Amino acid sequence: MTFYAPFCLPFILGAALMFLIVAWKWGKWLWLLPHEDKMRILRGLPTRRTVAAIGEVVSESLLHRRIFRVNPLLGYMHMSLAFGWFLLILTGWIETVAHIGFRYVPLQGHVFFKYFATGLEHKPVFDFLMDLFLLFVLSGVALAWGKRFYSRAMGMHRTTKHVLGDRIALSALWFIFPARLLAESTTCALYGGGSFLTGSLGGWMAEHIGVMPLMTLESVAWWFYSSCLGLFFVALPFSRYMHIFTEIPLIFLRRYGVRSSEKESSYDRFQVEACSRCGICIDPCQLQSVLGINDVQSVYFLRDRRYGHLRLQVADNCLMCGRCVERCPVNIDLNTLRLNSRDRMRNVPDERRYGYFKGLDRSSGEGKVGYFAGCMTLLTPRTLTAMSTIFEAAGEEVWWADREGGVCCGRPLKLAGETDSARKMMKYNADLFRKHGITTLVTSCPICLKVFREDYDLPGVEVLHHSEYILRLIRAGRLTPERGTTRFTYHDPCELGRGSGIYDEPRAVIEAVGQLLEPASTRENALCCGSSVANTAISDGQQVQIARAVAGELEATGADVIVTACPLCKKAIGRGTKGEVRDLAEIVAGALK
Amino acid sequence: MAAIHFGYTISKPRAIDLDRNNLRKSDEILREMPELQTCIGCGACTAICTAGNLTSFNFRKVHTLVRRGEYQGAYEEMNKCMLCGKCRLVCPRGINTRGVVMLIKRKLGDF
Amino acid sequence: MKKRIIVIGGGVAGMQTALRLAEQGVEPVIVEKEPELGGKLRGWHVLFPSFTPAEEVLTALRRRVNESGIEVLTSAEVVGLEPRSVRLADGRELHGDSVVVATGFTLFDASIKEEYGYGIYDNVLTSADLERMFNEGRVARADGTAPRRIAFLHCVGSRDEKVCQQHCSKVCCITGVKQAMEMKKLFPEADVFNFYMDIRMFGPGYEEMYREAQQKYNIHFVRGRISEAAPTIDGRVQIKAEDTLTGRPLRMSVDMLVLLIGMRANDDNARLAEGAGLNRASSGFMAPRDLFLGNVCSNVGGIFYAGAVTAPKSIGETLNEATAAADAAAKYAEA
Amino acid sequence: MMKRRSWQEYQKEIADDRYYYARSCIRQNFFPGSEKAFIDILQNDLGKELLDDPKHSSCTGIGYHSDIVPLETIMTVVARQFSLMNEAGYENFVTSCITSFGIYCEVLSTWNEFPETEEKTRENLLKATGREFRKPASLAHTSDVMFHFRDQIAARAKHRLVNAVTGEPLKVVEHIGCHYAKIFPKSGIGGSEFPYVLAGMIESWGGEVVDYPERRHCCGFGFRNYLVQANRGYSIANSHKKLESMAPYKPDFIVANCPGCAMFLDKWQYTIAEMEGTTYGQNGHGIPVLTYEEMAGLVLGYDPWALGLQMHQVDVEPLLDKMGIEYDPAAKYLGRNGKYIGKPASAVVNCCPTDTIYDIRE
Repeated sequence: MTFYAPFCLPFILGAALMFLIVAWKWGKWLWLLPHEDKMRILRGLPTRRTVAAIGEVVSESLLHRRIFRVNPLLGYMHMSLAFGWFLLILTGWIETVAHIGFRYVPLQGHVFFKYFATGLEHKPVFDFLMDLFLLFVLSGVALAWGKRFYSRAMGMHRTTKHVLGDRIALSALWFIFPARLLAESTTCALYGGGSFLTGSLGGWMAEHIGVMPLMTLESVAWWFYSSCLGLFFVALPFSRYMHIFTEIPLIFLRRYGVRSSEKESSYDRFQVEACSRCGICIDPCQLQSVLGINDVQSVYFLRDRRYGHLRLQVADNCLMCGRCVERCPVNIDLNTLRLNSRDRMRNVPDERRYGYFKGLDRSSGEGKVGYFAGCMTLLTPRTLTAMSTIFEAAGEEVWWADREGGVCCGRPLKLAGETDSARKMMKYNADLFRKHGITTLVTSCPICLKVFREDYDLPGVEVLHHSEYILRLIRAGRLTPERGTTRFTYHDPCELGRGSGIYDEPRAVIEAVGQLLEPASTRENALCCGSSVANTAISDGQQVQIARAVAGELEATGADVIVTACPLCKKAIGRGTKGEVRDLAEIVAGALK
Repeated sequence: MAAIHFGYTISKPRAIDLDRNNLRKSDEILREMPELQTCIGCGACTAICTAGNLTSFNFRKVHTLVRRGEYQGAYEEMNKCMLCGKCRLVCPRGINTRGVVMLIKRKLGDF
Repeated sequence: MKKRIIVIGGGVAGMQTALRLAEQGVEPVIVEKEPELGGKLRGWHVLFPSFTPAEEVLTALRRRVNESGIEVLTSAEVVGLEPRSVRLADGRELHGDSVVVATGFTLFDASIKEEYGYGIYDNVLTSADLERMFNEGRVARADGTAPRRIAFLHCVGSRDEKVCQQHCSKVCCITGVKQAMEMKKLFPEADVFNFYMDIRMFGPGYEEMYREAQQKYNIHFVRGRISEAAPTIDGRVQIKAEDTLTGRPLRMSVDMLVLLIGMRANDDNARLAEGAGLNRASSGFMAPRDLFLGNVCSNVGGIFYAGAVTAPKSIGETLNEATAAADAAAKYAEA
Repeated sequence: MMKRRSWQEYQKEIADDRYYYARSCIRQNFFPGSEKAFIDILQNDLGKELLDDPKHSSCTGIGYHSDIVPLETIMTVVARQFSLMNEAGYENFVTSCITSFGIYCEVLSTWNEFPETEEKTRENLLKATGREFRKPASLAHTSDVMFHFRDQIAARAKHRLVNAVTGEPLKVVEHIGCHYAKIFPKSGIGGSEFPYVLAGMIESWGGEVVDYPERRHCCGFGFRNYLVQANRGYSIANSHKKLESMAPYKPDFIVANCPGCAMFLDKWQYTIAEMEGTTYGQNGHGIPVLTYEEMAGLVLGYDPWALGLQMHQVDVEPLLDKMGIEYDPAAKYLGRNGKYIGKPASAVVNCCPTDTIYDIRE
């Protein structure tokens, strides 16, 4: 039995080309990985991480668990396409084995088995299963069509605007399964077999169409099916469908501990090309929902970066609030990728820069606990005074790092992409902290907190956000705030919540002084205040618009006071509301006897 | 030339000469950031400036000079900025000052 | 019998006073020294901040004066006044029950600030000249070409001890902004620079307009007073100033230098005041009885003030004040 | 030149005869023929009476502007000059120097505004010298006097400020000393913005005044700016700015009414040539600089070397040729006794092909 017919050619060529290109890409990316990343992979391979990665591949690449969490219908759509097609391939392979045993069958033999197996005895179980899975996939295709017209049904207000290449691949994909249905049905019409789908349609065709036209139709249908597959495969490595294959190695590499950093690396390619441009990141973006900016979201950023036409205006225009990161079904490290793009576009190492830091020390006081107010806190003196009150009430000896003005923590500059220069600030501050021998570093600015924890080399120094520190004081009985009847609502600062995973401590502190009311979007889903230092593109007016939207949601809780734990959020939200906005420290200090 | 050393040279004029200065980059900057033109020179940015409290960095003056086509040294001056963003919070005209710093550096540093 | 009130001056203030008086059932008579009504508003192009054509306001006022049958004496110069009478240059004497002085102001003569070369160099003009050019629809340099670089200088004849004008003329700042925008509309490719000492945006919508001029029209505002103007070999004007915000001298050549001339007190204020025993402010403008409850009254009963005769004012303020002055004068006459 | 006649608003009374002449301290060195020419023109050509009093002294203005001589002292010195004038029976004070002119104006004005200072000065003068004084009936700069007689001089002119070949008027840059009218605009003919004192002479004698952007700018002397070597770069920068500004108008010569200005505009051309390699004027031979007395002398047909024109850094021969003035090239550097007096370095410094350097033999 031969497994070749002329119509297979498009498929064979397409598949060959696709496998070659994908292999070339993977090979190149892996080869270019930094040495330590390669070692991580080697060390990780024989561990349980590999097993976990396989599990994740099944649950994410095939079942699309994370998309189900966004919207069940959307999840089903993605699953039906991916898992359905996988089942078709798998069952098709088993079917081949069932028919002719374990012997070499070329790829097209498996894929077009129905065409070649007309002379073989029918196995109705497989016919049924194959029809069932085809129906499963077709239902996904139908939903995908439907999504084009009415995305809201799947919980998406906006979908991705696709480029031409993606549209071609998408069209090919949409036609693959209807074409397969048609091809298999015509074969069934001529040679019998098939189940409720192909069998029934084939029977209907046999009744209504003559043999000769049917034979022509069969030839055309298989050619069409093969061509769709071929076209899709050729387009795949160059289109968004590259994600189908890329997500798999990404999952493994991630499990082995490979990470993106502030400098671009080969690993970024895996992340960038693992983006399916599903567009789930568009809806949570406040630049889109509040300001109507719709060409800078992660999906477009990754697309532009992948195709090498990323502009600074796009890279810059992001709050880096992390709302899209929370939703990304592929778990792409979107903020870091954006950061290292900015680094590539803007970082200019300059040895002489910040020469003025030399010998600078404006700190005051003495103590094992250091307090770093941060630039922005100096603009919210109430927070500063409150912290002073709290330290005094707790009897803490404090070293004030920057009350008289100091050097910025470096995160704003880092977020702007000038990472090398930011390192100078980090080094300066770290040296300052070491020089004064502190063991605990408290800051009331989440921006500073994040950079202290992630980028500073501070062995022997525990870095705490003031929310953590205050909670610790309360729990230790060193602070005894009086619980009142005030109703508070809490705004999660991006850098504190999503950025540093601190959600519970501020809430516990608020509960200690009053009643806490949660806004509609909270914790991981909390909104960004809009004044993020990561964004240098939007205007002041646009910042206020976002602040108003956020304040609106906070006011809707009916709380008396809006509480936050970031000086920048406080300033921003204050511009969006007429109500009272307080820092966590202020309400605690106010509740002290 | 200068066969004789006189012990002094012709002082360079301090005047901003708008007939000689090439305003192309200044125009580009203002086209990208038209709000910069609304600066009323209040100096709040400079007063609050983290870097300005440690050095002679004067953001208001530097960007004003850049707008007049005096680019000499502006890039180096702007490099004193730590981009902390306090200035943006105090600007009464709502100018995206951090954006201005980066824009001027990009235009004058040619990257 | 109807009371009769003499309104000296047939500009915006005078016309509005007379209209209000007529409305109140008093018989006004307008005494205007020019051959026609309108005062300084004649020849003005559009009004800040709404770009309303001056002609629109002027025509409406004149039509209403005409329709109300108000008696108007034109080409009649007042040489003396008393609470119940006014003496004209031709010897005639008018009698009434009270007098409203609405003689307005005199435009500062820019040639006094000779360092700016007005009347000496081509392409140095005043804001009033520019309005006239706008009206004639021909704004160009002396040789007929379009200006590529235009400078406006604020405070010419205002806030300047050197020409004995210490007061602020109030409306020139916004006029400078307005004219700069008009020029930019006419010549979008031109660079427009406004040299100012302070920008005083005192009215509603003015600050917004200033901002629009900066952000939307890209008009450069340079804080510094031009010290001198000189001709260049190609018929342009070289100006020098200090860019005070950078602390550096600044020089440039411009195709057109527009001097925003201020308002000064009329020369005959002194004579009229002396004759009638009226008080004048140090600026030479008439001094109202007080600045709050009697700001349309003079220190002499029966003599009232409307409009810019007491201080520089905008058209809107003048119209309001004219109404108030008319009411006060009518009340006095009825009493 | 001046399209409108705004300068006419600034006029002043200038005496017609009987002048008490106060010399400049420094002019004798730079332009030694100028003051002599003034005296000759007034006495011989115009038949006026003028006293060149050997007893009068420096006004000490340079010391005053250099913060060495205090105000009280200079007032007393000025008072002494007036006293000498009274003694000689004159009452029209004319001064050759712009700095002095400014000083006299300033002192008289101070006495006028603050009479107690005049009283104090009388006291001081009496104590120091036993003298008393009366203020002059009129005070004028000698350029005012020359301006006053410009038409009489024009009537006697042997040469006019026109190109003898083409008949075109010569283009003349006039430079007025800052202290002439910038301190007291009313003290100068034409005021400070559009001074007419030199322009009037130029126009009367056939020339054309060039109005260039930096016309009002200081020559750069500025006392402290020149006197202290460290500040000289600033001094020369001002002359440089003026020369750069006037160069496009291709002036035939510069005329100044201030001792320092004429010197700086002349000598700095040489220094700039040495420093920058830039020379101004036709073919790069420099722009000749004359004092108004020299200009008047040439117009009246005085011998250029008798006027002291050989003492200029920038050669004046091209100008003489343009005006069609006869001169003996061989006699240029011979003194009145016929001996060689030395020669200044050329203002043309290695910066242009030698064939474009003006050859006086042609």
